Amino acid sequence: MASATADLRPSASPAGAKPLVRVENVVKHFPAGLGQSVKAVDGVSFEIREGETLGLVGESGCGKSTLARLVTQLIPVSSGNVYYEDVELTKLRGEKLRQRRRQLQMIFQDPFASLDPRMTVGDIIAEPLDNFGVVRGRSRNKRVQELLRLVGLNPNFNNRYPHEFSGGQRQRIGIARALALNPRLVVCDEAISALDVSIQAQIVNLLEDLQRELKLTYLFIAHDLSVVRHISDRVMVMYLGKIVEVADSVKTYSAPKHPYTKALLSAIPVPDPKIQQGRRLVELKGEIPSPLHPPSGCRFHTRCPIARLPTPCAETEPPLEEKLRDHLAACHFSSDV
Amino acid sequence: MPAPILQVRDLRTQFLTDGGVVTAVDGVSFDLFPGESLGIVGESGSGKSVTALSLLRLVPDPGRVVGGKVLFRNQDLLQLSDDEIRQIRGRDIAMIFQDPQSSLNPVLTTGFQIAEAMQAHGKAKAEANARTVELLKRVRIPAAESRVKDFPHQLSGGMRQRAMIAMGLANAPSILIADEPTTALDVTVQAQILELLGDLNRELGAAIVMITHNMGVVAGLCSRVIVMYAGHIVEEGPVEEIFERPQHPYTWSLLRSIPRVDALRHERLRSIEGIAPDLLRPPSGCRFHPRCPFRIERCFTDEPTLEEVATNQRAACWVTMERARREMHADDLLDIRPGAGSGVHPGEQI
Amino acid sequence: MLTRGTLIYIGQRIVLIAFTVLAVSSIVFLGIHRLPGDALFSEHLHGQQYELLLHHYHLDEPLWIQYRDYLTGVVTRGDLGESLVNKGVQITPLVLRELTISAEVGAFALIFTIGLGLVLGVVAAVRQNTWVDYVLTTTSVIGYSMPNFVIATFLLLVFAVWLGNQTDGAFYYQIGGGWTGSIGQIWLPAFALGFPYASIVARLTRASMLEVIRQDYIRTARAKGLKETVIMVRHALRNALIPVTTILGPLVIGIITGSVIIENIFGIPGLGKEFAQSILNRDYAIVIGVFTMYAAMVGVANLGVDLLYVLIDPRIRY
Amino acid sequence: GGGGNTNTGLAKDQTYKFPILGDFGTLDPSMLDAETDSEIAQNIFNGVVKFDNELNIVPDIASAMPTVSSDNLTYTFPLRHDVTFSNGDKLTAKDFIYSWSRAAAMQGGYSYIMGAIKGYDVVSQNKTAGAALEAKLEANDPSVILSGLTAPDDYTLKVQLSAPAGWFLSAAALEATVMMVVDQKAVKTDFDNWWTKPETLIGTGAFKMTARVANQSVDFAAVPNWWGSPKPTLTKVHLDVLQSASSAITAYEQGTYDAYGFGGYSNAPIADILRIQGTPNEKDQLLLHPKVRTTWVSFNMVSDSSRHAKGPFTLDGGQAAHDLRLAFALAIDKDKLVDVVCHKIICSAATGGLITKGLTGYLGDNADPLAKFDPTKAKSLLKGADPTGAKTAHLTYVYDPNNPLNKDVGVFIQDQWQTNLGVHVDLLAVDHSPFIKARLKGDYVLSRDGWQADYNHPQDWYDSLWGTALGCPDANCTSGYATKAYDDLLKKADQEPLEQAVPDYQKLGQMLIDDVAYIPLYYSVGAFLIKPYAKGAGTNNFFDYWWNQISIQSH
Amino acid sequence: MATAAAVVAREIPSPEQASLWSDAWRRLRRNRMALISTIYLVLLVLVALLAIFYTPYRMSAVGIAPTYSGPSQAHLLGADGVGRDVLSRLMIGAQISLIVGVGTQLLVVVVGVTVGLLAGYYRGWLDSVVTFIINVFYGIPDLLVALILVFLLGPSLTNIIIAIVVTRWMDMARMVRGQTLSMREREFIEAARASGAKPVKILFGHILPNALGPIIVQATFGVPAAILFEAFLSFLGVGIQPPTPSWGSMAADGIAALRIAPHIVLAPSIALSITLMAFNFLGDGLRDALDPRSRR
Ligand SMILES: Nc1ncnc2c1ncn2[C@@H]1O[C@H](COP(=O)(O)OP(=O)(O)OP(=O)(O)O)[C@@H](O)[C@H]1O
Ligand SMILES: Nc1ncnc2c1ncn2[C@@H]1O[C@H](COP(=O)(O)OP(=O)(O)OP(=O)(O)O)[C@@H](O)[C@H]1O
Ligand SMILES: [Mg+2]
Ligand SMILES: [Mg+2]
Repeated sequence: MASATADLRPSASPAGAKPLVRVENVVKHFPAGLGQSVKAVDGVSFEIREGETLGLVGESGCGKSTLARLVTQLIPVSSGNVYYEDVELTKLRGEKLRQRRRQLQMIFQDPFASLDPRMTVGDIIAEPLDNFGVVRGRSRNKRVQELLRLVGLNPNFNNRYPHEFSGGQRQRIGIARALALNPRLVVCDEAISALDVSIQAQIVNLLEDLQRELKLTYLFIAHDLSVVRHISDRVMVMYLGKIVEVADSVKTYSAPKHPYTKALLSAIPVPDPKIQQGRRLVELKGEIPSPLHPPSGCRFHTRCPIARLPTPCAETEPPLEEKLRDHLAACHFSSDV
Repeated sequence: MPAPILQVRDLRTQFLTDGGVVTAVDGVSFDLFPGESLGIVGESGSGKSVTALSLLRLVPDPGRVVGGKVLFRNQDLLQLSDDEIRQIRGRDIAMIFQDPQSSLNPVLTTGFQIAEAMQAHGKAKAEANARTVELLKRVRIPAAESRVKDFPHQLSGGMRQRAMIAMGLANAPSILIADEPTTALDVTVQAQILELLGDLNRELGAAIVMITHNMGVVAGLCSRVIVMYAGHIVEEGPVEEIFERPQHPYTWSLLRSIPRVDALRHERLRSIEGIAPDLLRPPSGCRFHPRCPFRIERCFTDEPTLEEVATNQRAACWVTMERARREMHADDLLDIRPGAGSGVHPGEQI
Repeated sequence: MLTRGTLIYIGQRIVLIAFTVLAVSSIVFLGIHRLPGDALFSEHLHGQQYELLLHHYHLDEPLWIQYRDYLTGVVTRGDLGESLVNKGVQITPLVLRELTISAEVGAFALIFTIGLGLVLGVVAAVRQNTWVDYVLTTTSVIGYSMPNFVIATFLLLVFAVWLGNQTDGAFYYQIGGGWTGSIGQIWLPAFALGFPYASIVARLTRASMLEVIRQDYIRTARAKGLKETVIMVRHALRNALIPVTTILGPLVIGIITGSVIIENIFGIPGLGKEFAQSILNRDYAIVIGVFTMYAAMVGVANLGVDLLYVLIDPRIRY
Repeated sequence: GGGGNTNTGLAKDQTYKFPILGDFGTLDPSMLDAETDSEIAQNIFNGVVKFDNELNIVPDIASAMPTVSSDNLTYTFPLRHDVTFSNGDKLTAKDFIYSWSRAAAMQGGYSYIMGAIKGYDVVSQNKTAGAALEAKLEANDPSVILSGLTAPDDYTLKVQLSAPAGWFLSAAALEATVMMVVDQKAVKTDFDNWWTKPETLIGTGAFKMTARVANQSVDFAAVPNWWGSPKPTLTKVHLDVLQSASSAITAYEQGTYDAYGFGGYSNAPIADILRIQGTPNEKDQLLLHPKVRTTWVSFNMVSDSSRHAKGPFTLDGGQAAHDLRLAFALAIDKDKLVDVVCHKIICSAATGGLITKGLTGYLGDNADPLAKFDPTKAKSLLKGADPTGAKTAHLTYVYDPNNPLNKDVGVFIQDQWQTNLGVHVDLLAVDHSPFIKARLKGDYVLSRDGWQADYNHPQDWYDSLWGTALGCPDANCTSGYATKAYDDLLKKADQEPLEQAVPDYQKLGQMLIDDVAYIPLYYSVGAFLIKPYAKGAGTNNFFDYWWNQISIQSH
Repeated sequence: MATAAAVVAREIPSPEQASLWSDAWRRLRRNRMALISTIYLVLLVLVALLAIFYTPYRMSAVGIAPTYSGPSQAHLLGADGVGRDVLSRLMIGAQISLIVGVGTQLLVVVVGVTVGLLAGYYRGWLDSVVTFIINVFYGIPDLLVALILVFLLGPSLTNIIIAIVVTRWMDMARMVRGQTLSMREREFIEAARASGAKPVKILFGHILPNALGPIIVQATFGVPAAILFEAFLSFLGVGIQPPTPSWGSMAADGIAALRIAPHIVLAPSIALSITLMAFNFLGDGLRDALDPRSRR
């Protein structure tokens, strides 16, 4: 199966934008006892272009966070390669990898769990600086205050502890930490999912502002499709460890080429009674299968409303291929969607 | 309009915490009509769940309902004896909760837990068991006959929530209170559950109280909506009116801070700055005033009451959006930091 | 409930127990045989005469041969060897007989511990923050802060000395007296053994009940309109038992350990007394034998706990 | 002690019950070496002669006292014709040859008391054991048969000694040890463990074992038509193995037992003795009887390559060391010791030398100057011998804690040295077996020491504790004390008949005193409890009275 | 609009927030039993310190009072079986108990925390080995192992401490391992790794400070356990060498005379029980005060 996707690199890149990160056929299997393994990410290839925001959506457990950790090399790949500007991250170890991390930072989901409760805000934000010995003493403090201001917090907060802050403020602290080393890529793993609606918007706006100001590249992970659509240039949809669709976000949302994307979109409630009460749900059969035993062929075939069984959907894995210009999908019958 | 089936008047619920008294629900009044589906929305901590729990006197320690009336069929539920309220629970008013995983007892089979709800209200065991299978079929659980014997951990999240709904419907209650029944679920599953609830509401005629913070959910399912903020009801009205013409600045801001799949992309979101108030020390006057773009002097000191702002629509605001649009050009407002509309920027706050 | 996985698990556990027992007895064997034949020594016996006696016990062989022979004996015949001090006394039957005596007291202590602990724990939890709760929780801290030998001494003092006339001071052990014998025979030793652990069980049960009572499914049960007693017994207690079960392993260890002292104080000729005695007598053969026995008992108890989990908690499948 | 009202009749149930505090180690006479074992075994086995209750040597299986040749080398014992084993086997002189040779070959703890018999040096070299040894014995293999033993006829036993030994008869009378007679037929069935089972534990004694549960209880029954006298009145003797002295005493007080302290467990806790003395209806049942046990402190007196202890007390330290030893001896208030530790009940001050009062060889009350308490002199001696205190720094007194008294004594003398000499001595408890072993290797500078007489002959003391013959200074010798004068005089004394030898032995005692070889502490007193109706139960300095003398009066 | 213009900016006062530790301290002080216990333990420490310089009588002085004599003016707690002053010995016994209790826990913390951190963080074979050893240890009665150990090593204060540490380290190790395992999955640890922290910094800069609360609680509960161990060993006669008294050995010495002089047993038994109780109450208080679940 792996070979089917091996040479499939998204070729659709807008003119001039060179890939910052290239992920090639990456696989991550977690051992799950009794010789079984969770196929969390199972042969995934894509690229993140410099300056863009790449959205990643999918249901819980489809492998989004795992992919994020693979891109930042917080966990090693089982196989496949991750390139950062032609440097093969997957080959780096120890200190070399650590140094490379300066350019790849993460913002985490849980604003309560992602800050060390025993450290002051100043120390949290300065931790990356300390780890790389970037600045010391007075200039360290200045940098911390600068970062605090950058994310919209009072610069005098640096001596306080995280528990004194609300969720949104904590998330800002997390963002400040991620920005401390002037990274180029920031991976936001569900960075807004735990926040209240009213706060979500603050953070989304902040992220957009920062991107503009600092020329950041984002890999933006969320299960809330509306937010992803709002913030992303391109959107990538994952299902059970595989990418099923990648395209410009407008295209993906207006004319999805994969039945799963379509179902997902139809399920999002629109906050407008006139529209929402008339919408039709694309009902998916059954439950999401276990990543321990993913279905054969197209992984989605067990729930797909348009699958033709058994051939080809249950037997042949559809490659992720360009269905329209710059619009990739992995479906045998994408034209039926 | 028929007579309301449930009338809540000036409900007040407090928690005695280490730090002091938290009035989580502070003078909430509303009516629920037979067969309708009422949405309660609001940010986390605004008192939605506590309101729901207060109705059935299920508020956990150290909380207690300190005032008000909950009139159900002309009896005040807050005055009933423990045994009498027990008779109402699950039979006349049923509740389902947010996390189906933790809301089901892990060591008892799902079927048993559903049947138990019926047995508690006098159904014979055999009959209850038979109806359990029926109910599971009704909530569209496949192979219901064999699923009865499954333990909760053997079901998926969606199925568990279906089972919870089945349990809620077991005694054909006249009111079903659903406290964020879909928050813990994936979108696709959430949509299915919502559809199921909508169908059941239509078919069974039970009134549904839908608690959620997702505006989309309200839009899809409810006919009427209550917006809560910091223990108060700030706005109430038919769902179309609220979405079309919100009158409270909070409702208005909330609706405009949500990115929509059907809206233009890269339109800047309008966030509500600041954070929800600490209920230990609620702000004076209107509780929303520290975050409100349209506040006026009066908001700092006087607490607004719920006033009729349109037919069937009431809001608690000294300004209201109608006036804000008129006087402060609200729709042109891009910078909605607090006080932006009034040209006032308070200092940073935590 | 015994799925294939569970059976495999039990098999693995038994192997682990066997291994532990083996490892433990080996370590004790090797550790102790540093000083071969100390037990045999006396004023009159030394020099060559002593060598001959060493030979009788094969204590003059290289350690690994002794060890091999010992293991062979244990594994093939369940033979723990012969006492060094009481010559000609076979250890296996001796230890088995003493085990039955200890087990009688131990079983009483165990039943008492669990029963009392559970009842008190549940009561304290249900009456949380009332004076009942305060009294019970405070008593339980006192309970497990009292070393069992202190409890035993107090009991002796009260029942044998101060109330000596009423109780006839009858605190010596009568063989075959059983639970109908003198109160010093079973009741008081069992109390002294069990009380500290009953306190721990009570505490654990209380904490666990409180935890469970806060759970969402208890709220669900209330919302269903179930009676409070049904909620407590059917929904709360069973879940609360899951963490309480964990203590059973340590409990058995505690009762075994406690018996070493309690049997001494009450003069019960059980395994614990034997252990203490043979350590002081340097009767290593018995020390090793008793210890092996203990390790096996603890292993079996822990296995029992694991199986109990399966019964109580359907989520657990090994 | 032992039974008040003699005028009442016999009780119906003639079962005598008493507790012991530990199971016996062995009942095989050849291996037996503990008092606790011999107190039981003496009722099962007999020798040619025995000590009577008053400690006179009288014939046992012998029909009369032996004739002794003029060179004191040949003892001829005429044997009774009516002696049978409990299984009915007739006893002949051959049984003695077998039993003694077997014991000599097995080299149990007491085998050395046969050391005077011709051929012992050969047999004691035997290396075979178990069934192999039995085979050799059966084949009359000279390597395992004492050549000094002959049986001119079935009822005459002739014993030839290799050198005169005035103590030989005393050794032969020693109850329940190597010179008791065993039944070859029974022994053969299980050479090492025949004594563990009632069926094969066969002796000539008045009682035989009927049941035994190890570490729990033992039962004995009178042998019907027993050959000796007095004929047993008791029909049964029941022993429970109890776990502690206190519970045994309680049980006795509750009426479960007829006696306490027998079977070698006469060291009752002082607290219980005090309590019983304060209980009016019980205090008459308390029998306190001196036991032939002396406790003293030993110094390490030799420093050489094989003795590790060294220390400031060695003989080669000359006068200074002598003075130090004397200072340490005089600094202990023995009367206070007896008062504080023993309440003047369970021991008495050892003022007459090492040999316990009441035994032949006792020097006489207050004859031992080392027993004096003279802190002033002690202090000045110390000052002279160790002016800087360097020699007496870091000393350790070692004791075995198995007898609770030892700890109290240790604590006491430590305090005495501290108070009266200003010397701090550490205490170290070492368990009994390793303690004995290390002590005999000369590992301790200061240690608890003691001896319990086996039989009433000074040789039992002077041969077993000091001198080159024993192995001193390097083997089997606590103090390492051995001088030429001592060796010579001991050799001479051992060969003399008793009357002649006693003054020589006393001179040996004086030598030890002059050299300050020990610090005398106390003589032990045994404590027993006997119900008034247990007639005939009692004890002498050495052993409990035989069970065949006991009867239960109706009560 | 006119009405709105009158508004003045006002800062909303931020609620005063205490730091985690002072918060815990405040909670601890409110726990009456914990407070009383702390006071008792402080007094006990003072008594133990005082005993270095002063005891009413020399604790090893024998025969200074009639043996077995009960409490009197001169000897407040009476005399023991060789006429020593029980009170003086009790004071020295307090020293021993505290040394054993605190000493072992210091070692246990060092060993347990190191092993637990390393096993929990690096997992793999190291963790397997550690878990296996811990499991084996859990399968055997620890006190009896300690008993055998002391017996083999010879009875002395050091050896007792060693024996207790050998048999008790795994509670701490297991707890720290568990904390580490769960914490290394927490996002702030991942965040630290993402921001380039080295393992040493993660272990000692992040995980350890966060596990400190449970470690302190566990150590506090470990102290009475160790004291109990020592008392147990001393009671069985393999404890500290006489004449140095330990509460356990004092009780054991007295038990033979229980019927004529119960004070000899009662004094150390009560002292021991109260001390253990105080540590347990303090532990309870600390746990309640430091338990992250009770905050929020
Ligand atoms: N460390 C791990 N060990 C074993 N399995 C893991 C591990 N991390 C993730 N998994 C499994 O891999 C699969 C993908 O997990 P992942 O966290 O990447 O999903 P996700 O898409 O981020 O889900 P969510 O939306 O819930 O965060 C899941 O089935 C998960 O159980
Ligand atoms: N057990 C409790 N102890 C103390 N305060 C509580 C407790 N439960 C709720 N509260 C308080 O009551 C307020 C309202 O809580 P409630 O659970 O009703 O919020 P909600 O609107 O349901 O929020 P969410 O969307 O998070 O469920 C909270 O701000 C909280 O401070
Ligand atoms: Mg994730
Ligand atoms: Mg809620």
